[in-house]
Amino acid sequence: MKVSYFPGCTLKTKAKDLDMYAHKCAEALGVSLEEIDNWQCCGGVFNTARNEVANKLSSVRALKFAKSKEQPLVSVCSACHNVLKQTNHAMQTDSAFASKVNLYMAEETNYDGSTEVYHYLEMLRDLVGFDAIKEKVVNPLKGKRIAAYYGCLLLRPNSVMQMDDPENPQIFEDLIRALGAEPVIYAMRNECCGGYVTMENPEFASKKSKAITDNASSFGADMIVTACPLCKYNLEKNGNSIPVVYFTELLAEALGVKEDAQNA
Amino acid sequence: MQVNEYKPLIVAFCCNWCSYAGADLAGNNRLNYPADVKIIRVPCSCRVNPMFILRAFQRGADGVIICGCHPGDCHYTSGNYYTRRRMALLFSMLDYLGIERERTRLEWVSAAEGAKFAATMNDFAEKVAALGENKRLEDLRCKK
Amino acid sequence: MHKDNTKLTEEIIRASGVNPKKCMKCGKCSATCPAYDEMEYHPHQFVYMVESGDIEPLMNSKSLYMCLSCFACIDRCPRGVEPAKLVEAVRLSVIRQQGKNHMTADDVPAKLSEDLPQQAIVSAFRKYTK
Amino acid sequence: MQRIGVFVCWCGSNIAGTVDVHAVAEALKNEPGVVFSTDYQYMCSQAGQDIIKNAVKEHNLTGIVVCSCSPRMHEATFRKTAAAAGLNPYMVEIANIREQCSWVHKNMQTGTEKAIILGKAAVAKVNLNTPLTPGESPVTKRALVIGGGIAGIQTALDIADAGFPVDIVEAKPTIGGKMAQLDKTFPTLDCAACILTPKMVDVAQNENIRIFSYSEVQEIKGFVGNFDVTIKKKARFVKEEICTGCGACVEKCPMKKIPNEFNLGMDNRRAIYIPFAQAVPKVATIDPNACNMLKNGKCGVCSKVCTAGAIDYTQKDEIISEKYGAVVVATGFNPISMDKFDEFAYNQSKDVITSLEFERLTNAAGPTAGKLLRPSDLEHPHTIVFVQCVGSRCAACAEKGKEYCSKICCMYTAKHAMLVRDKYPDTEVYVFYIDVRTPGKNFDEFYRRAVEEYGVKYIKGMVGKVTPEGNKLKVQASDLIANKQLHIDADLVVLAAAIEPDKSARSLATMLTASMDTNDFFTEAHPKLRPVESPTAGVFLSGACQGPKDIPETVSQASAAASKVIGLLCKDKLTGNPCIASANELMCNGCSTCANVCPYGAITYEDKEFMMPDRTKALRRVAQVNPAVCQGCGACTVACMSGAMDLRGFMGSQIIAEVDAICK
Repeated sequence: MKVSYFPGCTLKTKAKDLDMYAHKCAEALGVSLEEIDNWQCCGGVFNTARNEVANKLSSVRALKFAKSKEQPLVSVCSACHNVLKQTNHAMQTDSAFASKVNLYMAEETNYDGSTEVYHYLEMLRDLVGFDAIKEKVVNPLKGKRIAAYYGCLLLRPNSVMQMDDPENPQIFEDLIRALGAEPVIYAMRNECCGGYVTMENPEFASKKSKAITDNASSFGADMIVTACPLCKYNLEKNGNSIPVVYFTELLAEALGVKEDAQNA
Repeated sequence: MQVNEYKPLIVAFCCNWCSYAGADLAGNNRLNYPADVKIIRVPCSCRVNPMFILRAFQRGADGVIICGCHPGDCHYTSGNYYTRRRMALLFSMLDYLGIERERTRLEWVSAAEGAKFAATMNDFAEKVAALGENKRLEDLRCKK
Repeated sequence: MHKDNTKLTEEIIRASGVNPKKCMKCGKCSATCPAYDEMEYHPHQFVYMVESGDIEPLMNSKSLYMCLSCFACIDRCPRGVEPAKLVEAVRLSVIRQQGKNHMTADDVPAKLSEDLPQQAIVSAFRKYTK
Repeated sequence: MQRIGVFVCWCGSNIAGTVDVHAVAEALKNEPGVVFSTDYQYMCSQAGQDIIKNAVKEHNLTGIVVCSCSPRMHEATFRKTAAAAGLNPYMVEIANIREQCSWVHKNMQTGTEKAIILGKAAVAKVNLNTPLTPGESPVTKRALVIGGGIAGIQTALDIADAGFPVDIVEAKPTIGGKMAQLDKTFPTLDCAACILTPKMVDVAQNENIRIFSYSEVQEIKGFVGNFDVTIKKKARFVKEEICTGCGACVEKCPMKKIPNEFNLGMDNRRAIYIPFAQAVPKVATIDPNACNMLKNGKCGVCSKVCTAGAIDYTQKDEIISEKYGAVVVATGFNPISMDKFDEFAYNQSKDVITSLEFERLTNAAGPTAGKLLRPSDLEHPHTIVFVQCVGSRCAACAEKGKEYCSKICCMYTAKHAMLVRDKYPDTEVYVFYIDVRTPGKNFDEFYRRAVEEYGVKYIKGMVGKVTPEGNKLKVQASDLIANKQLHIDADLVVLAAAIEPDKSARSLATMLTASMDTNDFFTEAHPKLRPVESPTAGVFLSGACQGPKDIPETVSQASAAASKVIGLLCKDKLTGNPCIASANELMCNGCSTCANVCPYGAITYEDKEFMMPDRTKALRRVAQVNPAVCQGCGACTVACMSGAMDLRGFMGSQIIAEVDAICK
């Protein structure tokens, strides 16, 4: 299976391991990630204003690339996924916006929002299947109590993201179970870590992250997994020292390709 | 004042339970509206077959108005919803045929809205009169 | 009464796609907002103030830059009002004005820490500047 | 050809003041079919009616046109006059020349012209009138009540008191419904069991009432006065007639860990069980999904301990067929699922409960024997947060909540909060509300008492997030008046879940062809004037199946429905409205379009044998209108694509004749 892959700025710099493990795991699961040519940064957050066009063009380009290859578009970073998915949704539903975008793009074919946008997790669930992953696990993460941290970007706004129940998501927990570990369900798993406001107001962001890690610990979690580099940064920097790892790293470990990846 | 003596011919279909009673109330309160308006009583606005409206235009009517109960108040629960959909289609088709939109109207008049009935008829008659005679569908063979 | 802001209000409503009249004043947006304490005007006030055309105080408020765009208010609002989109629209109407960027490139070095991901800087720029 | 008489009324000067009545009578003389035309001062007077009667005889009239006031005024009068003269009453048409002519026009000339045209239209219509006879159908003098909650109980008791037999069909093993689960009732705070259980006993002892518990309605056919109903009495594996309800079997049953539905799963019951002490009928029921004997053939303890010999493991479902004249729907409500509202952590913490669960927690017969202990650790909670409108007034999310106000939550929450403060003054009680809605006798006073006398803290705002941590529930909420975000460490959070119609209502509505709204509440025949009748004749609505209701309202509606049923069952025969639809079988192609638009389910299809043009016989599917059910709206006549459907009294040809007469 081949999919188009949008890594995003952070995965090429501060979160190289998120990217590297994603590649290795995909390989192990028989998925080939085809990186989009000349991708540009998604912009980090989706601008919900309908009259804001320019900063959504990079996403449209990525979506169009995937469309030209007739592949689904996959990303690992929660922020990239959120921006791509929301942009795609706007292209589908807001015709005024879509026609403006298509004018800007000035290419022969218009883009209509028909690319399927998957987060890597959704790819694992919907395209690979958690059962298939379970079969490929060589190194079950037995005895580990893992708290999944969704944050906001994967789930909300639910009307667009449609990944899972925004208040009671299961996708991360199902993956954790498939890898042989025990998921820890805690209430703060879908609350915001403080996001980019960590630059403007670090004290505030640290308060948010602390509450999340405390809540996870209080339910007996050994570690937190996340899909987002900024979440990981906030939780690690401001949290209660509970380890925070990328889910791809965990996946690599369970699939037995972690060292392989590190040596690559 | 109108210069010529032109009087439009207007057919009004009124449902028995709301609009016909509303017309009666307009009468009780002596609220004037043009005599050009002739009312035909139907049990429910949904009894109004589009054919009746075409027939009226064919026979020289200048305007046709259908009055029913307000949405949600239909004596038969849902009849006026059928009317609303049917008339939306019919009116747009008539528009396409050149029967101006102002010549057809669907209005909700309750049994308590005598004043609304009179005002609606006044307004409708005025709009239709402004358009002049309707020749588009008239079948000259039917003229005496 | 505040001065006539009809045009601005309409523009904000149009750009955001939000109909503040749908609000039933339950306050769930403000109950759910993680940035509540950092805000001078809270999400439910945003909706009310846009509804009543009282936009200027919002434009001058630091609340604009505290919204995390976590969309919790959007998902949990029982009436589908989407307060975060209003915040975004008001913020844009400010930073689109000349010289009203909330952050400049010169501000960045002081805010950097060694392992701060790019994503944070990109997002902050997207949110704070034009 | 008709022989029509025209009678123009002066109505004193009411008509004659603006309309030249002689001219009208004169002008109508020349209309086709008219053989006699006259005018008189007051047609509706005895003398006026005599003129009509005499004219009918003298001129051998077959049709009558009265130009007078609105038919809404005197149509019935003149129909009676016609009948008295030996004419079919439906051969009368009224031209409304008062309300719609003389009273709204000032000028004699225009008034007269219009009156003549209206008269012509009426004559044109009468020319096409045919005599109509209302149909008659017999009435089975027995009522069916579906649902055995307080609504069904009250309706059944009232009907039975009037002397008619009633059957109650209840899906659960006992009647009593939601009210049996409640602790106290607002605004008087008497205990629900104390006022409900005597009524349940009354039902059991009433000779006119049969209870089919643990049963469901499988099929309903027929129409008003003549419903054929099939009821499935599910096997309870206990002989109802023999079981004494002693409970020995329950005590000895080894399957002890079955979640107890009656206590909403907060404690356990056995595989053989009696839902609660005052159950009616008080007989045991075996849960076939839990019983070891039924599943694996191993056990049989209950059979051994039953001295009455009531246990019967071979019992089969029983099918009962019965005829009824009227059907009352009383299927009630349920709280909605809290799965989609997990920001309140209902699925994450045992200490986040719904209000109905709270009722059981405070009920003396509940899982904690009436002591307010929180479910997780059976500790007494010191801080309780009540959240109102969970899923109610939720317009954004049809798949999540309900757009309507559930109506009962404000009052029961005030009740809960007050009772907690009364029994446990050391407990802090917060109520988060959007609006407090307390219209009802002594309701607002009750709510104010909770605040002023009992010190319940009402906060205008909503809870945004509940985070279980340690043994606390961290509640994050807004206080809109103080303009603050609150953080409360609570021990118990109670959610006022929206209520929705019972799931069985949808299939029942289909069986009854009774209409429902988008929320699956049954629709009433008229929202103001016929609130307890379904638009489908013979189907009546009782209680929350029609919309959210508290107990006083439910009981009044239940009695109202009963009185409507009694009114129907009192009749020996039903006389229908003759102005109903009928299908021309030769033109009908059986497409079902008419049946789909009929709001009453009056149209069915029948395969009939027809002689084809080539003289062969063939079966064709044709529409049949049930005259007892059709109300004569005419929706089907317009929907019919082959023009087979027509409405008696308002036939297409008649209306076209009127149009032609007006447009001449």
